[in-house]
Amino acid sequence: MPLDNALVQRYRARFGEAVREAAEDRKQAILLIDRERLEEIARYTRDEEKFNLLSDLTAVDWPKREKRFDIVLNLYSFAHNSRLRLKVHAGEGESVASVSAIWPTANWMEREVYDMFGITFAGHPDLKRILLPDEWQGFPLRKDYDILQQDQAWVKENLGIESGQ
Amino acid sequence: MLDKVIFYFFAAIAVGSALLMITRKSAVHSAIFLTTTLLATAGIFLQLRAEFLFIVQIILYVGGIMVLFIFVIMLVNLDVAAQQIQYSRQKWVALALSLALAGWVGTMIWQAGQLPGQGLLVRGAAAAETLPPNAEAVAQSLFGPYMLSFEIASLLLLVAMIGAVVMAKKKV
Amino acid sequence: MAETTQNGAGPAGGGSVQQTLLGADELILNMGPQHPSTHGVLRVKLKLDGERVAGSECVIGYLHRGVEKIAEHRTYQQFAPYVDRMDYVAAVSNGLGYCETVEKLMGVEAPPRAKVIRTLLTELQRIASHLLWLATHALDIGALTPLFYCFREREEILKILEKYCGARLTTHAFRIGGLQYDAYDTLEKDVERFCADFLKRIEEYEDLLTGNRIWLGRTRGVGVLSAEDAIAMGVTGPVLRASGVQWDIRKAMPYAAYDQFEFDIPVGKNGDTFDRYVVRMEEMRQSVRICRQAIEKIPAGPILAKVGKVLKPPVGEVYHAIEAPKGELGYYIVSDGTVQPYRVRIRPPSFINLQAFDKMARGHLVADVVAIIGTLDIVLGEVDR
Amino acid sequence: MMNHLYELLKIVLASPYTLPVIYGIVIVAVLPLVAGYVVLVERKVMADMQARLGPMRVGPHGLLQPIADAVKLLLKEDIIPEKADVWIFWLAPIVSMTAGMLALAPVGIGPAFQIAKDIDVGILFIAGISSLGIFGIVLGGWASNSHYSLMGALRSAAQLVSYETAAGMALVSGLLLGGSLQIRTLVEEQAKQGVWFVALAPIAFFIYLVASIAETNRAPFDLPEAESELVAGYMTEYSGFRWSLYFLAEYANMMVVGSVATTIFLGGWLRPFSSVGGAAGRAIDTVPGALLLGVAAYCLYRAPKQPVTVQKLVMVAVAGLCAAVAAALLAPVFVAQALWMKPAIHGAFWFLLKVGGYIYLFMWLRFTLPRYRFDQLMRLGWYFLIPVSIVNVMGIGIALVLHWERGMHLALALGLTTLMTLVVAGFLVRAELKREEQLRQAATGDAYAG
Repeated sequence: MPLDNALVQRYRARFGEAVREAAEDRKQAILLIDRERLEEIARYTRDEEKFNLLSDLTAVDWPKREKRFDIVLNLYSFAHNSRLRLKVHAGEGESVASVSAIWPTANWMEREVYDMFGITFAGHPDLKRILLPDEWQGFPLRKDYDILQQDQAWVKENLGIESGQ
Repeated sequence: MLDKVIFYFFAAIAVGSALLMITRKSAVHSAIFLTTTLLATAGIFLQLRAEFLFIVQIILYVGGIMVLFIFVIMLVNLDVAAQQIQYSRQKWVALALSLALAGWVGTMIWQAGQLPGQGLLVRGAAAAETLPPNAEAVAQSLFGPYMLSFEIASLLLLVAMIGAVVMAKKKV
Repeated sequence: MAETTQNGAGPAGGGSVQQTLLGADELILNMGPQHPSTHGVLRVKLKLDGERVAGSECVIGYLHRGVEKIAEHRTYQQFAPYVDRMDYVAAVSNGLGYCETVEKLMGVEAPPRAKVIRTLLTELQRIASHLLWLATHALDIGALTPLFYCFREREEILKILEKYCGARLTTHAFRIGGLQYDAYDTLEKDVERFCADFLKRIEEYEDLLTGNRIWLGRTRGVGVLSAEDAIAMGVTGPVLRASGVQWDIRKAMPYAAYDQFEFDIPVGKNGDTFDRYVVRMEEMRQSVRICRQAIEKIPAGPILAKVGKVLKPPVGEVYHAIEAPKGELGYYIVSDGTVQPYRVRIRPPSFINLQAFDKMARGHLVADVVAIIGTLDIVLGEVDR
Repeated sequence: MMNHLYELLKIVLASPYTLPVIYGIVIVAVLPLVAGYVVLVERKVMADMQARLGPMRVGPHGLLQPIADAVKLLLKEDIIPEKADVWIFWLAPIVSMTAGMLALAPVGIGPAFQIAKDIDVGILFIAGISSLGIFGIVLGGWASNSHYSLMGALRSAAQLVSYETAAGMALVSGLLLGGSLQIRTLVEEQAKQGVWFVALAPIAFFIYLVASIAETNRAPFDLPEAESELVAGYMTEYSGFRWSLYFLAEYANMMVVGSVATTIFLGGWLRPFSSVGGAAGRAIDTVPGALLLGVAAYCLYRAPKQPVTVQKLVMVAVAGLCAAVAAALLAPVFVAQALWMKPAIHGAFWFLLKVGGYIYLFMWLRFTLPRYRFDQLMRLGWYFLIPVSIVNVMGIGIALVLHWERGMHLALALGLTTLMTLVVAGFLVRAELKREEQLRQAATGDAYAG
C-alpha cells in the first residue's frame, strides 16, 4: 500500500520526483528512488535522517522487467530505532553509484552483489568477486542462471572433475 | 696411549672441518664446519685436562659467537654471494701469505729441534691426572698477576659493545 | 587459481622473509586457509612490516554453497533446515530468524507457548555459541585448559537440545508458525540444573583468565574499534556493544518473547579485545537470567499456529532481523505468491563483522592477528554461505 | 685362552673409563623411554587438570601409550620438503638431541651415579652444552625453508640468548654460596651448611625457574612452537622420527634444567632435614619405601578391576616393581648389612623426586597460563629478570663478604640482600605497569596505535 508520512514528505519536499514511489509492506517503509540520485539521497539519509547503520545491501532480479534489477538498501537508525528500505532500479549493464564512501560496510556487500548479479558499482574501491573464484564465469543469483548450471571449464581446470553434480 | 688416540681424533676433526669450512660455497655450511672446528679444539683442551678452557671455549665461541654468526647469515640473503667465485682476486696474496706462514712454522719446529730433549716444544708434560683443578688456577692468575691486562681487555670489549650499540641505534 | 593451491607457509618465497626481518622491505605472509587458528577456511593475506601488520586482505568463499540460490528452488518449509548449516554453532538462532521472517511474511504469529520455548532454546544456543568462542579464543591465546571446561558445559546444552528435537548441532528445532515438538517433561528441570552450576563454572573461567596478567597483556588495547568505526563498518552484536554502543535487537525491536523477560545489555567502553571478552562473558550470565525466567513461565496452550500444509505467502517482501550470538542476523525474503520464495537474502553477522578485521589488525603483531580473528567470533559457514 | 680373556677383563674393569661408559650407555638407552613416560605423565596431568581421563586405551590407564607412540613415530612417513637444505635438515635434530643428552653427563643422580664424576666445572659444563641445543633449532628452522619454521627458529634463538643471561646470573648466585663449580661439592656444601640454597637465595631460585621455563621453550614461553601463530614453529616441516628427536631433546632439556635447579638450590640428593639423625632420621628414611609400598598396594587393589587379563597382569607387574624398589629403599634402613647401599639408593630417590616435582611445576604452569606475546616475553627478560638477577648477584656477593670479613651472620646478610632485591623488583614492576597503562591509553585513543 502507498505510504505518506512525515518522513516521506520530507523526502518528497527535498528530492521531488527523485522519490519515484513510497510504499509500506508489512509495516516496513520502502522508498523507490532514482538511480542517478542514489548517492546524494543516501548521504542525506545518513546525515539528516540519521539512518547511520546500513544493515544490508542486496539485489533482486526481475528478468521480465525492462530494468531488471532491484538494488535494496536496508537501513537502521539508532536515533529513531526504526528501519527504512531504499530501492533503486537498474537495467542490464547499468552501473549504480557505490555507497561504500557513505557506509564503509557497503564495500563487501556491493562486492557480493557484483559477484552474484554482475551489477557494477561506480566508485567502488576494488570491485571484484568475493565469494566465487575470480575467474568464475556467470552470475549465479540471476534468474536465468539454472541451479545446476556452473562454470564447467573452471571446475574441470581447478577441481579436475567433469561436473560438480 | 688413549690420550694420544683422543688427541689425534680431535686434531683430525679440527683440521678436516677447517678445510671444509673454507671450501664450502654455502655460508651456513661453512659456519657449521667452523663450529665443528671450534668444538674439536675444545675437545683437545679437555683431553689436556684444561676443563675450564674447554667449557669457556664452548660457551663463548660455540654457544655465543657462532649462534650469532648463523643468525646473521640466515637473516641476510646470501644466495647471490654463493653464485660468484670468491676470493678470485686475492688468490696470489693468499698463496704468498700461506707460504710465509708455513715457512715460519717450519723454522720454529727446526729451532725446536736444536733444543735438547725429544725435539718438540712440549717437553715432559706433567701427568694430567696430577694437575690441580684448574678453574681456581685460572681465576687466581686472572685476578692476580694479570689483573691489569684483564681489566684493559674487558674495557676494550665494553667500548666495542657501546660502539656497536650506538651504530645500531643510528640506523634505526 | 591461487587461493586453493597456496598453503599456510606459502610459496611467497623464503628470500622475502629474510630480507624483511632485516627491515628491508615488506613481506606478504599468507595465513590459512590451512592454519590452526583461522577458525575454518579463512585465508588472510597479511602485509607485514617486520612483525607488524601493515595491511591485510581476507580471502573468503571456500565454503560457499549458494544457500540463497538453493532457497529459490525449495519451498518455504524445505528451506528451513538449510539455514541451520550457516552458523552451525548457533543453528537454533538461525532457525528462529528464518521462521519468524516467514511468519511475518505470511502475517501469522506463533502462539505464546511456542514463543517462550523458542526464546529459551535460543538463549541456551547463545550460551553454547559463546562457550565455543571462549574455548577457541583462549586456545588461540595459548590457554589450553578453558577449551575443555567450555566444551564440558556446551555438552550439557547440546544434551538438552538433543532431548528436545533429537539433533545436537544442526537442530531443525522450530517450524514456521511455531514448534513441531512440545517441551519434554523434564526440560525445566534440566535447564534449571544447567543454569545453577553454569553460574558457578563461569566464575571458574573468570578466575582462570580475567585477572591473569598475561591474558590482560594479550587482550587489552588489542584490536581497538571505536564506536564510530564500528557503526560505519556495520559491525553488530557483542563486538559493537564492546565499543560502547548499547544496542541489542532483543531490546530495540523485541521479537519472540523477549519483551516478557528482563535482562541487561552489557556494554564495554574501550572496544578492545578484553572488553569484547568481558561483554560476552556477561552476556552468558544474562542469558542464564533469561532462561531462568523462561522456565518459570512457559504458558500452556498450543505450540503451532494455524498454517496450512502448503505455504503460499501473499506477494510482497519483508526484512526481519534477530540478535544472533554473532550479531544482527537478518533475512530479506521476497515472495511472488508461489510456494517457493522468489528471493531470500541472508544478512550474516560474521560476514559483515569480518570486514572490520583489517581496521582492527593494522599496526599489531602477528600474534595479535590470531587474537583478533578469535575475538571477532566468526563462523566461516556463515561468512561464505 | 681363558686367562687371556680374564686378563683383558681385569684391565677393562681397572680402567677408569669403564664405569662412565656403562653409565653413558645406560642413559642413552633409557632416556628415550623415560622421556616417553614423562610425556605420558604430562598427558595424564593435563587430563586431570582438564576434567578428562587422558590416554586410557593402550595398557591399563594408558601405561603402554609411550611405546605405542614410539612405534607410530618410527613407522611414520618421513617427509623432507623440496628446496630444503637436505643434510642440514638431517643434522639439526640430531644436534639438538645430542646436546640435550650430553648435558646430562655430569649430573649427579645420587652420590654414586654420576658419569663425569671428577669434571671440575660441572655446572658450567651443563649450561654450556645444553646451550648448544639452540643450533639444532636454528639450523632446523632455516633448513626447512618455510616462513613459519624460520620465524620459529629466530624467536627460539633470540629467546634462549636473552634468557640465558638471567639464568646464568641466578646460577652464579648459587655457585657463590656453594663456592665451587663441582656438582658433588655443591651438594656437600648444602649438607654442611645444613640448609638448601633455595632458602638462602629464594630470588635466584625464582629467576632460574622462570628463565629455565623460557629456555626449554615451555608455556607460557613456548612461542617458538606457538601452534596458534606459527603452526609448529621450527618443527613445522618435520615428521616421524626426526620430529621425535626434537621432542626428545625438549624433554631431555627439561630434565637437565630440573637437575641443575635441584642440585644448586634444592640440595641435590640430600633428603629433607638431612642434618637430622637418630630415630627421627630413621623415620624420615622409611618414608620413601612406605610411599612406594602404598603405590604398589593401590596397583594391586586396582588390578582386579581391569577389563582384560593382560591389563590385570601388567598392573600386578607394576605393583611388583614398586614393591621391589620399596624393598631396596627400606633394606638399608633396617638391615645393617645393607647400610652401604643407602646413600646411593636413597640419594637417587630424593634427587629424582625433586626433579620430578620441578617438571610437574612446568606442566602445571603450562596448562594454567596463556601464552606471552614475543615483545612482552623480551621485555620480561631484559627489563625485569636480568636487572633483578644482576642486583641479586651483587647483593649476595656483598653479603658473603660481610659474612667472611665482618663475621656478620650469613642468614641476616642474605635476608637483607633479598629484601633489597625485592625493593628493586618492586620499582621495576611499577614502572612497567605505568608504561602498559600509557600504551593502552594510546591504543584506545586511536585504533591505529603502533
